[in-house]
Amino acid sequence: MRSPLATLSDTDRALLKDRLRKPVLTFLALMGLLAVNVTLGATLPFEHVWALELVVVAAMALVVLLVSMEVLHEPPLVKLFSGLGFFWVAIMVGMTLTDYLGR
Amino acid sequence: MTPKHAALELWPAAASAVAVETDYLILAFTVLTLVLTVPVFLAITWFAIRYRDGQEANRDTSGIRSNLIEISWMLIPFLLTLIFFVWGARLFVISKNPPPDAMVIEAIGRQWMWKFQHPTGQSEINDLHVPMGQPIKLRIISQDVIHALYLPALRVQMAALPDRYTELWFKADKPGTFHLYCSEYCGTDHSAMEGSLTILSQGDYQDWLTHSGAQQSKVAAGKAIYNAYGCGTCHDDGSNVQAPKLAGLYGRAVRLADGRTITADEDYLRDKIRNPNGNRLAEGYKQIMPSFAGVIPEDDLGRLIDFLKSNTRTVGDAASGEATR
Amino acid sequence: MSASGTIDSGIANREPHAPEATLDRPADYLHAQSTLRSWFLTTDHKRIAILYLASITAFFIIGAVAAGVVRLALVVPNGAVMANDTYNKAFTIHGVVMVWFFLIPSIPATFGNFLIPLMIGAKDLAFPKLNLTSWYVFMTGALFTMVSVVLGGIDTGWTFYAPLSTAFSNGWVLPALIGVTIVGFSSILTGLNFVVTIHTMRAPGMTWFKLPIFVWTHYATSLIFLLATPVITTALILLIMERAFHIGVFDPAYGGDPVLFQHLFWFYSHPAVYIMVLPGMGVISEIIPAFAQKKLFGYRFVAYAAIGLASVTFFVWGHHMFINGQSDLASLAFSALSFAVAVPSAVKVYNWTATIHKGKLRLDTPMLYAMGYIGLFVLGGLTGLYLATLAINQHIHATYFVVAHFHYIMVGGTVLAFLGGLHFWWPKFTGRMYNEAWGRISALLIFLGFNVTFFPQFILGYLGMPRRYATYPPEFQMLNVLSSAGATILAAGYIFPMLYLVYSLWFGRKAPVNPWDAKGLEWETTSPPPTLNFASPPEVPRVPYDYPIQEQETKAQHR
Amino acid sequence: MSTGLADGVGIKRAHHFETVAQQRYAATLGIWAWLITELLLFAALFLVALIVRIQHPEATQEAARHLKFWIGAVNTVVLIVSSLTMSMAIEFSRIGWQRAMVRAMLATAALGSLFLVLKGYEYYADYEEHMMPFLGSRPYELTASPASRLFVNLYYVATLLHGLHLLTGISLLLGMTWIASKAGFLSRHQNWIEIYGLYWHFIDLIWIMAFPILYVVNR
Repeated sequence: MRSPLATLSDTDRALLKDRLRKPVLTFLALMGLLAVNVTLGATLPFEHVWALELVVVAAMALVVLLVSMEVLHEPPLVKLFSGLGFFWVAIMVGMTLTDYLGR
Repeated sequence: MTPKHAALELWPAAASAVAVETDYLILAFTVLTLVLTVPVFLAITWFAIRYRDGQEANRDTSGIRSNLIEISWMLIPFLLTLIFFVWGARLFVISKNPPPDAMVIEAIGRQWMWKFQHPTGQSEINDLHVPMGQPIKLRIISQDVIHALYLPALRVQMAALPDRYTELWFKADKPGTFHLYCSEYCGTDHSAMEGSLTILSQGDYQDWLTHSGAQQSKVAAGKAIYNAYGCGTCHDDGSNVQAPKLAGLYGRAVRLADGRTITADEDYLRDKIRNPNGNRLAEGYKQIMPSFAGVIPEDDLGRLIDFLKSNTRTVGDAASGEATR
Repeated sequence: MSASGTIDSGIANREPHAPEATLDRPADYLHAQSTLRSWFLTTDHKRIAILYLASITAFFIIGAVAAGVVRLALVVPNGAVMANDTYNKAFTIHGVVMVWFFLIPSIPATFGNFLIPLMIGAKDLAFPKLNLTSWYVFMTGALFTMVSVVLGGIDTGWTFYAPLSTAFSNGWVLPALIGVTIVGFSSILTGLNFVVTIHTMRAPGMTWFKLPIFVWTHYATSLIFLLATPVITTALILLIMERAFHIGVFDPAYGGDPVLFQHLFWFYSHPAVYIMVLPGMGVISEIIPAFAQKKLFGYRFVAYAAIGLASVTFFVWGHHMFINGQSDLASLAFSALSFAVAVPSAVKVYNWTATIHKGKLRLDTPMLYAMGYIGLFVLGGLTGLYLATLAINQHIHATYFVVAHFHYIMVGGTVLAFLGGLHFWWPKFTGRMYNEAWGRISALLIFLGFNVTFFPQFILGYLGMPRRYATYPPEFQMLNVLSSAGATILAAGYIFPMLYLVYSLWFGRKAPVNPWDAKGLEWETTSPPPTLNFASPPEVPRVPYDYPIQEQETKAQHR
Repeated sequence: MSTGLADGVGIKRAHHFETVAQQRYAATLGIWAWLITELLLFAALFLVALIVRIQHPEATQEAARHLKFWIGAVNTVVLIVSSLTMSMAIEFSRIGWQRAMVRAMLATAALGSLFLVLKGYEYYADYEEHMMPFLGSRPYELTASPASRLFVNLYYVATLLHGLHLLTGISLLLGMTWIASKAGFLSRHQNWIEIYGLYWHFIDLIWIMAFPILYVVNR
């Protein structure tokens, strides 16, 4: 039996702490960023707040991709793949907007 | 009305300066195409003969640095074609910017007919009469699906969208009658959504507006409406559907299901189209026709009735050829 | 380089039904097992390729019959042969079936599936079960679409433009849309499998620049599968929702924008052109060096051009919409970018031509197809630039010029490459040789019939005949009759291969390991290959296309 | 990807791979290729939302104000927590703590289900408020603003599609948990957990983007 926590040996506890530090920190970062966005959305403090909100979303997405999904530790090809989709989304949105913003 | 053409022609009529320049552009592009392709065709054929297995030939490769060749045959055709992008874009920009003094004609597309409204109020169905030498701007919209108005003699076309106006302008410089099409597939009778573009001199156009514009084309317009709504599918003489045949109906006495007899006058026709399920059902028929109230606009309804009135015995003959196709 | 570890089985006079040699080599993939179950639950990429081959041939026949109906209707201008609705359904079925059930899976799902592992020296694709799944997904999608056809068909055109398809068409649009949506997933799974396989399954020593161009073009195609297909899935889901629940996003009645559907549709469907074209280029890049016995000219440029095409193609979709009400800014941008496609395309064509130069040519059936391909692809490609030129597009958009253009690309390109590849690798697939004389006759018939069918349509388009017209002005009749006459020649050209290839399965001469003296790992294993592809690990050559005739600098390197 | 695996943890090589490393790499690349398609699938929906917003700004804002902002926010928290439990499951699998891993997986599935329950409640509240314009039988609340139905309907398509992904994810997760609770699982299929974790994180990521795009920026 490895749980509850009290029955863990010291080495196991150290291992656990070591292993879970990153997920927990990520979790806290995401919650913090979400709190910012929810506050902004609930209070609407200034005119073009949506721009700031999108920046916060981008930060959250980066945290999930790079840390939770461990892209930082992957070989270059996986890094490329993880970014490729976003690049293509940019093509799709950008070229479509040449129509809608140009009308 | 339909333009007459030779059985086989290889050069379409061009009725505006833009059309003529578009032809030059196409011609020049064709020359470029030949310059780029004929050498390939000849080379393949020549190599196939010269270097066939078993032929004595010098097969020593020359050892030319291939990068230079590669880059030159990448870039030279590209740069040559770019000339045509610029030329084409210039013409395109011109055709997108109508002069401010352009005469505006409203064009409305519907399944499956075109309606054009002149600035002086006259309107016509499927046919368009325009004056020469005068810039004309068509404001185009659709009432249902996407259509596209295509005037091949002017080398222009533009979509008719259901939600917003699009524009197309031209300045015709050659009198004559040319084709006019719907070029965006729009359903069953897409290919019947065509008519003619008649380019007239200024004087003839004024003449047309005052005399025939309002009057003479009414019946033809009504026939187009009759076809567009598919009336003939049930009401033509040859139809299999159990529905009253309309040829020669106007002015005749009709026995109703409840025993009364009335005359098929204008009001009766109008009423039966708008509300077929009223209490004046003709004897021997069932209630199967849907109501067209609010479906056929009032002015079109007038034209349709004009057509029914005028064609005492020819509805079936006139319409069967096109209505069911 | 001689095949090592394999036994030459090219003995012509064996009994047709003689059992496979069992003493000195493992049973080939066709004869490893023979139960129905062993076919329908197989995870062998070669057997799945055969399943695909059989399926897409069936769909090709359906699509071709529909094309025959279209050409029949157009013999007379007044639509006397059939009702407008029948004509509209015929061209819609032709388009839907040919695009989604033949052209898109044609070369990748059959040849790609069969050959990629062989060419890179792998035992199978990275995900064999996924590979089988993708075939079942494909067949499920096909089932839905065929239900729509059987129940009465659809008349929306293969482009399904809203609001015609959502609010006005009376046909069985929903099952067809659902079918096409499902088929998209099959493409995605195939593309995913290829990408991963090419990255991870290459034999030791098989570096990227030793890969055959066939593998490069399939890699590029797979990227398009992955990056473009999901967008049309979304577009079709919205279209389905629109038709079923009137959600309004494409419906002008609620303020929706029908042009937005066109953007999403062409974001996929323009790259889809390269899904159809790139694998064909790969096939041609294999055939030409083999029959010229010469190294492919400018290998690296041709490889890069494949990736270049796959990328550039995502920037040009708006050239389908110049007259559809998109902004002038968008039209100018899309037109300019479209010209960039000319660069990598030119690279391919000129390099193939240069490969033939000073080669040692054998004009066997696959080579005839390949040479026909070059000619037709050049014409198809350049006429594409006509359409990308804004002012010309305003005239010939949605006319028969477009129809002729894309048939030069799709038939002149993809179908000829498919047939060329089928003849080239038929001995490898089946272990049998077909009748060469019949092969050459059919190739010439197809080339002739194709040009008679479609060249007049360029003229028709320039004269201003709109496409998708059930009836047309009488002055166009002569060219239309000519086109229909060509279609009958083309049909004969298609029927012959079906007969003599099937005949060869039972009565053909046994194929040797390498009937064409071609290079590439697939020619080093037996014909047909064993289940795990190679009896012993294949030896990767020093250079790709290691043919006797080499360009000088590479020859010098290896002396 | 495989930072510091404990002894006895690993994967069994399938017949067509040469090495375990090759197999592991193929699986990682494969799931990323799949996630690219998922991204574009949802991105196209977001693009449609953007166009709707550009064309009908007022109607979109009015519709967005009727969305249940706080339920959406709570659901985002739920998914972020589930990401944490999934990360924990992955870490446990790497150090070979099978029982802890199974519990973390069950917690993840429970949080995913909680999300769906909340989402269901949200739909129910929408129904009560006549905010389901696609229902022909039930009059739509915002009749004065016909274009608002575009955005509302788009919201349903996007959230239903996301919900479908989540439902699929939960089913896969429960099935995998059942297999993973058997002895010897971690020595044969440890990378299933890693691969699945990437999928789960990505579904969370989609929601992390969908919540602001649908609920927040249009307010």
